[in-house]
Amino acid sequence: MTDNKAFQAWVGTLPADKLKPKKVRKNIELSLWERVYLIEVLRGLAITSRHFFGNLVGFVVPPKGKKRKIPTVYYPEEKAVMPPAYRGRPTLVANADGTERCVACGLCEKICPAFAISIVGDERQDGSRYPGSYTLDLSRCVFCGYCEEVCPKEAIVMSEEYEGLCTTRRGDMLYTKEQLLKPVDQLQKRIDYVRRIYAKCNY
Amino acid sequence: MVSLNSYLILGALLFSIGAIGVFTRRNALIIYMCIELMLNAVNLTFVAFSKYLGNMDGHIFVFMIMTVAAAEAAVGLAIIIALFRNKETVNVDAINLMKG
Amino acid sequence: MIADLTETIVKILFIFSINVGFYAPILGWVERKQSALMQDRVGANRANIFNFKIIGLFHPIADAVKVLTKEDFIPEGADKFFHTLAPFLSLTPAIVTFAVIPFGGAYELWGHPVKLVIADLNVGMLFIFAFASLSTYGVVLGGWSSNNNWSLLGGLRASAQMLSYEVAMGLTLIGVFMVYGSLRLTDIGMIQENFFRWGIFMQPLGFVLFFTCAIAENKRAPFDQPEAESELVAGYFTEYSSMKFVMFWMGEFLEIVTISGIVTTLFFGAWHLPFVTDQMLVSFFAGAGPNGAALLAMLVNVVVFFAKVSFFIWLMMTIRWTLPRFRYDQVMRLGWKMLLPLALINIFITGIVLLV
Amino acid sequence: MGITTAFSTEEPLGGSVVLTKLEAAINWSRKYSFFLYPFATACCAMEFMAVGGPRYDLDRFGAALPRFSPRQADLLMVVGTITHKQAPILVKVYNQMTEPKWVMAFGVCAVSGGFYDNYATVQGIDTLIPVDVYIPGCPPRPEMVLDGLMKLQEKVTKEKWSDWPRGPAPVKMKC
Amino acid sequence: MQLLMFYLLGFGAVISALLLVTNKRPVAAAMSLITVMLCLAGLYVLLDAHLIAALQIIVYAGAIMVLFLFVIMLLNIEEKSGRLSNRKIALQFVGILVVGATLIAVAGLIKISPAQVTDGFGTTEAVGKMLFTDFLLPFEIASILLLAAIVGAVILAKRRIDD
Amino acid sequence: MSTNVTLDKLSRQFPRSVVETHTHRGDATAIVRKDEILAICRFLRDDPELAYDFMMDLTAVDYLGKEPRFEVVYHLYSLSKNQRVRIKARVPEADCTIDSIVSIWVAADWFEREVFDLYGIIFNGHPNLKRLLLYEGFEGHPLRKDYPLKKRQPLIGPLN
Amino acid sequence: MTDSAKNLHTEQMVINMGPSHPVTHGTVKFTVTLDGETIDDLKVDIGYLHRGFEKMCENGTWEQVMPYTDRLNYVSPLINNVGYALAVEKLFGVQAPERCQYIRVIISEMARICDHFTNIAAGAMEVGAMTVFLYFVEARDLLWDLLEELCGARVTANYVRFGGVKNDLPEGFGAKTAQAFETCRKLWVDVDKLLTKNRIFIDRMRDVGTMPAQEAIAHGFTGPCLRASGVPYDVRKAQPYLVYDQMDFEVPVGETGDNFDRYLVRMEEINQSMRIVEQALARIPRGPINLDMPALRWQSKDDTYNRIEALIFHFKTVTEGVKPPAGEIYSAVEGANGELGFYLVSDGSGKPVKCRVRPPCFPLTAAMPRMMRGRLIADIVPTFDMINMIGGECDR
Repeated sequence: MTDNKAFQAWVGTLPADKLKPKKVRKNIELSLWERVYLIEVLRGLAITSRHFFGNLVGFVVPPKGKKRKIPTVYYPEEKAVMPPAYRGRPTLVANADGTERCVACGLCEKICPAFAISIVGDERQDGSRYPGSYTLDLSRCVFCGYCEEVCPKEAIVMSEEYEGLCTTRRGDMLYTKEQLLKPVDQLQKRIDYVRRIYAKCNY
Repeated sequence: MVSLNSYLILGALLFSIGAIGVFTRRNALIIYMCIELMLNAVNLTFVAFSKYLGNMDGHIFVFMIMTVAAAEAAVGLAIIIALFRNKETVNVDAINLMKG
Repeated sequence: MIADLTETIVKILFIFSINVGFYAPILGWVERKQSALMQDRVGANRANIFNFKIIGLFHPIADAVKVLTKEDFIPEGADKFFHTLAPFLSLTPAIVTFAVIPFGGAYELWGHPVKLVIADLNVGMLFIFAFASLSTYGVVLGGWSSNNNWSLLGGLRASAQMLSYEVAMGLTLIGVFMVYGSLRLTDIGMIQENFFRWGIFMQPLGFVLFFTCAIAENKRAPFDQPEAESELVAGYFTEYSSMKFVMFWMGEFLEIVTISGIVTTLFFGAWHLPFVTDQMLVSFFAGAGPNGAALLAMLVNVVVFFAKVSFFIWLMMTIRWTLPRFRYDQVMRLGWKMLLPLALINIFITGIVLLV
Repeated sequence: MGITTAFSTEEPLGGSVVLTKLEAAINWSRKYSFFLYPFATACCAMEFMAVGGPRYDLDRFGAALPRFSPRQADLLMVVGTITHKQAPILVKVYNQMTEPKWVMAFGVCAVSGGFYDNYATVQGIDTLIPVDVYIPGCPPRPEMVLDGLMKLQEKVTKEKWSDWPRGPAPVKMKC
Repeated sequence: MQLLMFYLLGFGAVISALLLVTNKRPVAAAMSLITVMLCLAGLYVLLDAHLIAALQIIVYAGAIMVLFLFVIMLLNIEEKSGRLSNRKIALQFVGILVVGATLIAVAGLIKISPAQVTDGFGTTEAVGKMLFTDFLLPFEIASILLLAAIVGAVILAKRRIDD
Repeated sequence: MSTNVTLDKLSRQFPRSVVETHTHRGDATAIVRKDEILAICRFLRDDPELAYDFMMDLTAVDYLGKEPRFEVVYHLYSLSKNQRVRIKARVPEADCTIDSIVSIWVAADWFEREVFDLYGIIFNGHPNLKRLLLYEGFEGHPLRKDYPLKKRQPLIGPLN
Repeated sequence: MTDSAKNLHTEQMVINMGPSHPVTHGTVKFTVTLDGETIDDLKVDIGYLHRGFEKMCENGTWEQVMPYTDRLNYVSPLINNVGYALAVEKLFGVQAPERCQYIRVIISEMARICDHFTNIAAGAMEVGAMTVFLYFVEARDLLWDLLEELCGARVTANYVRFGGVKNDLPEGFGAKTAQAFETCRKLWVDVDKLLTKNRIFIDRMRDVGTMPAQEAIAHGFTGPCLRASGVPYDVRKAQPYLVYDQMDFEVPVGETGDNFDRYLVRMEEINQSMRIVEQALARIPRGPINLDMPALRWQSKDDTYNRIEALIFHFKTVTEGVKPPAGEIYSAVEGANGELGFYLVSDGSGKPVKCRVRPPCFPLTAAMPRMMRGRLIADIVPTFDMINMIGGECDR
């Protein structure tokens, strides 16, 4: 491919000297001792053994304010504290009386890049709209947060929830409205956060 | 005690089996192996004699034979590889470069 | 006769149980746990029986039982006989080799002389060599009989590598034999009663060379080209599953133990504590009566020996998890162009020193 | 060796106490000894690294030994999008695995195709091979993966002899 | 005990040798040859030749046969024409006749009672001493032979550059 | 405006081939006839004042409903002059071919294969014009606007 | 496998590496013709992760493309975010406010660090140094924690918006970053000691996969791989975007263009990127993080809750998408692998006519046969790692 003559001729004309490299880090030369493998091997062993013994001792004598030196989180027993920005499973916000805030405007359905949301709108007797059915296909949801971002009613937010989402049947991932609804006081933190970051002052 | 004759008969048996292999097989590699077998049979008789004569010269012979076998194996296998490259076969009947 | 037989059987049982019963399963755990700690992780710790977890020691049991109940697979077009034979061939030498490694001194128990070694051969080291060279077959046959290109490449690499490093290893040990004047491992052990005659002081270069060659013989990283995961999937045992796959593994682990045993015997004073002779031990325990003293001294010997072995196992594991692996041609170059000449130089220097 | 098939013939005895105990013991061992086959294709591989990494450490569950030979693996982790071009290979790998084997769909792309609902991607690997546990998320948090693994462990605990062998994938493909 | 071992090993050796000659697959043939060698090593131990026994395993089984296996695997040779022609079967018969003749000759002619084995018979030390005193010249010649073999093998197996 | 140098020079050199030039948001663009694309590219690379040594990107756009339907877009970059230029060659659906520029920039090899794969534009003189991203046996070219988004090919894929 | 077994009779052996081979990251297939262990010929087959990115973009609104860009180079998704947003802004002809630009620089560089961490880690793992892999994964996790706190997700952040970013830096971000960087530097030093002078590693990497500068240019190399060949081309320096012209950093350049140089360049770039992040954090000005341009993005919550016109407008932009003026632009940023270019064509509607990504690792992967011919099979491993082929980006 590359060995035609035109190419070779052209390669010679390239302005290699004009490129002026800013900083050249020399391809490292090894001294004789480093060439003999042994020194570097021992140095490597020293580093890994330092980690080994440090961690071994770290179990017995943990550093201050910590249980152990190792950064491992013992997951089911210990849980990381999620930052407010974290986008977990989308949830519908339920008012204090248990009714949903959603008015089935369909914006989230429209914006969802994965088409994970499907809404069937309905009307209450007083004329207000509500979602007759609101289905979220968690098996498609990519947790992008667009639904929360476009919702004009603070009706859908990304909760902190990430546990218990795994299933052994794919059908179980189809969340209905009842499963999605969460009382507002549990989600207040996130709602406040959403209000703050999408507030006018941020624009 | 085992008599010397038993060792010798065993050696002879192995030698003949090796010889049969050399005569009848056409695969150069197996022929080599049969030759190795024959050498081993000879080794056995040497060691047996040396024990029964109470003289260790036989061991030296075995030592030398092993050296020769190693050398033979190296060169022989190299020849086989070279032949296989050219002829794509290790059948000795197909190898008749020397026939002119 | 009966006493001899009992003695041998007891010793065999002891070594067998310590190797197959203790080291083989525990090394799987050690490897995981040690690598985990080196890598700032915790490692397996959740398998529990009745809520006892004991730092993950149940995990090897779980592994073993699971592997036993896994489907045993023989690939299509493979040579069934050799495919089944290969794991055994790679496991046996590793177990057998320990027979000639002494793990304690010679004592007298109830008027019967007892040497803490299963078979005290006068060609002990050659015996080890012989069986080490036989372990090649398991690998080569495993690679060949799997009817898989990756396995075949792994088998080819393994055979060439093991053959090459055997040469260097043999030459390295010649220096050791020259120093000690014996091939019998118990003799070598006895000589090292004197701390200043430990192999590490008399053959420092020999130790480094031997250790390197031994790791290469065992196909452990950084010499694990035959099973290099990123190149050859799993190398020669790609097509193995279930128990046979674990036998390859066990073979590898037992070889680690054996190598550590050999290194301890040849270079690190065998069963001796520095500056402590067996006589001193016996006289130290003299209060326990002659037999009791001998038994206690034996116990100390065995503990010291296996402590040293464990240290080398630790060292080998650390090396395995620290270093990147060589490229295949670099392995060969290292073996033939570096270790072999160095081994020859070592012999030469040793010879001169001995003569002068 | 070959015990899986041997036991399945003894199914009529399945109710006996000894067998149940044995079954429980074996399931216990299986659940703490998953050897993974990471079929890592896409973005989720990044989180897979993190799960295996020091912070979350999959090894704690005894599932740390990635075996790149399907013969030795128990748990096929399909980590990432499977395209139509990739599909035959996935099926091949699944068929190459030895019984008992489990499959974990890691991330929405593997679960359902995710938001790549187009000409190129497979809409969920369960159209190809049986899946034992689904993990949503794009990519899932490491905690979700560990959750999924624990769910799988739970599932394994309840398994019976008759569940194995499972056989090749139901889909036939030109490979 | 010794007799039993002899028959066991001898029988094993003969059977394996027969397998070697009759086996179609080179790998199986090589493996049976290795078995022969292991049996022979056992016999050497019976004959008090410990060093030779160890060397037998190290050199033959450990090195030469691995080399054979390596080449077999490298070339992946399968024997295509397995059937023997009539001429070859005739040859086989000649071979078997030779066997019979040898057997008779050997069994009839030789009668030696075992000599008293001295201490240190067959040890490394003894063999080494002989090798470096009485047999120094052959030893050196052997080393030259090996060197020549190495050079020859390298040159033969090296690929021509213009290939 | 240094980019205009390129465009000027190009239209002077190939007055017949350069159909149109413009600069939109700093991106210099030249629309050229597809027949002379090889000569144009060679000129752009070899002319010492231009020296477009990088072929950064090669793609195609499908303007369904317009004629000519396709545009093959080349993005070039000159390392020494630190400038970019976009060359567009229009390819009608009826004659869906254009000359390959692999002989000028090796980098074009896979880019052209990709365009062939996804748009079905044939590059004359390409050494190995085969499908790159999709599998052999895929029918149609998915990035054409008339290819439905969800039309799956049951050839080797799953049975859905 | 079986059909290639037949070829064993000749001396050449054809081996299929991948796509589920450990070294190929699941997304590429090498058909290697081996002569012993030497590679006679190597064919690269990609497309195993072709997910129809462009087709999906053409069927979604301009905003909906953003999550897809996350998954292009999934090792450094934020750079893709930034690159796409910059491209759309160029189409609009606007520029984000200064604070936003600083934030974008910070996240880009963090993503770059993560990318190089991952790359070196994976490279080391595949030449056998498992421990290095886990050290860098540990370091990367620290950075991901920061990014999660900022963006809300560890990998696929979907953080950048047209004319701005989604949200401001959280409280104490600078201090946390400093803390994380401290640990990262420690681990960096460890890895440096473990690898850089280790002869085994050098032997594996040096003089393998060499690309001389001219050929690298001809093959369209960009990014660390090109710089390793000695060409100091960096979009951040050549055509500075955002506020890179105000940052003090150096472009590390290699000499020979072999894998070892690529490794060194990446290691050095980690340092430089850390410097950039620290500078940016120190200098970041106060001010808005978004452009006050309603046409450019969705309305703020305040407006949608309270103002009916804003709500109507919001509905309009969400359902139809923002509408950049008709035209076409090409905008390049320095991705972790090289020049990440976006070529966008708009016809004035809410959906892109064409959303093309110039994938930096695409030409790199294409050059694999050139780099590998005549080398050993084991050389594929470090070379393929060091060109850092990312399936999502290469196959899209």
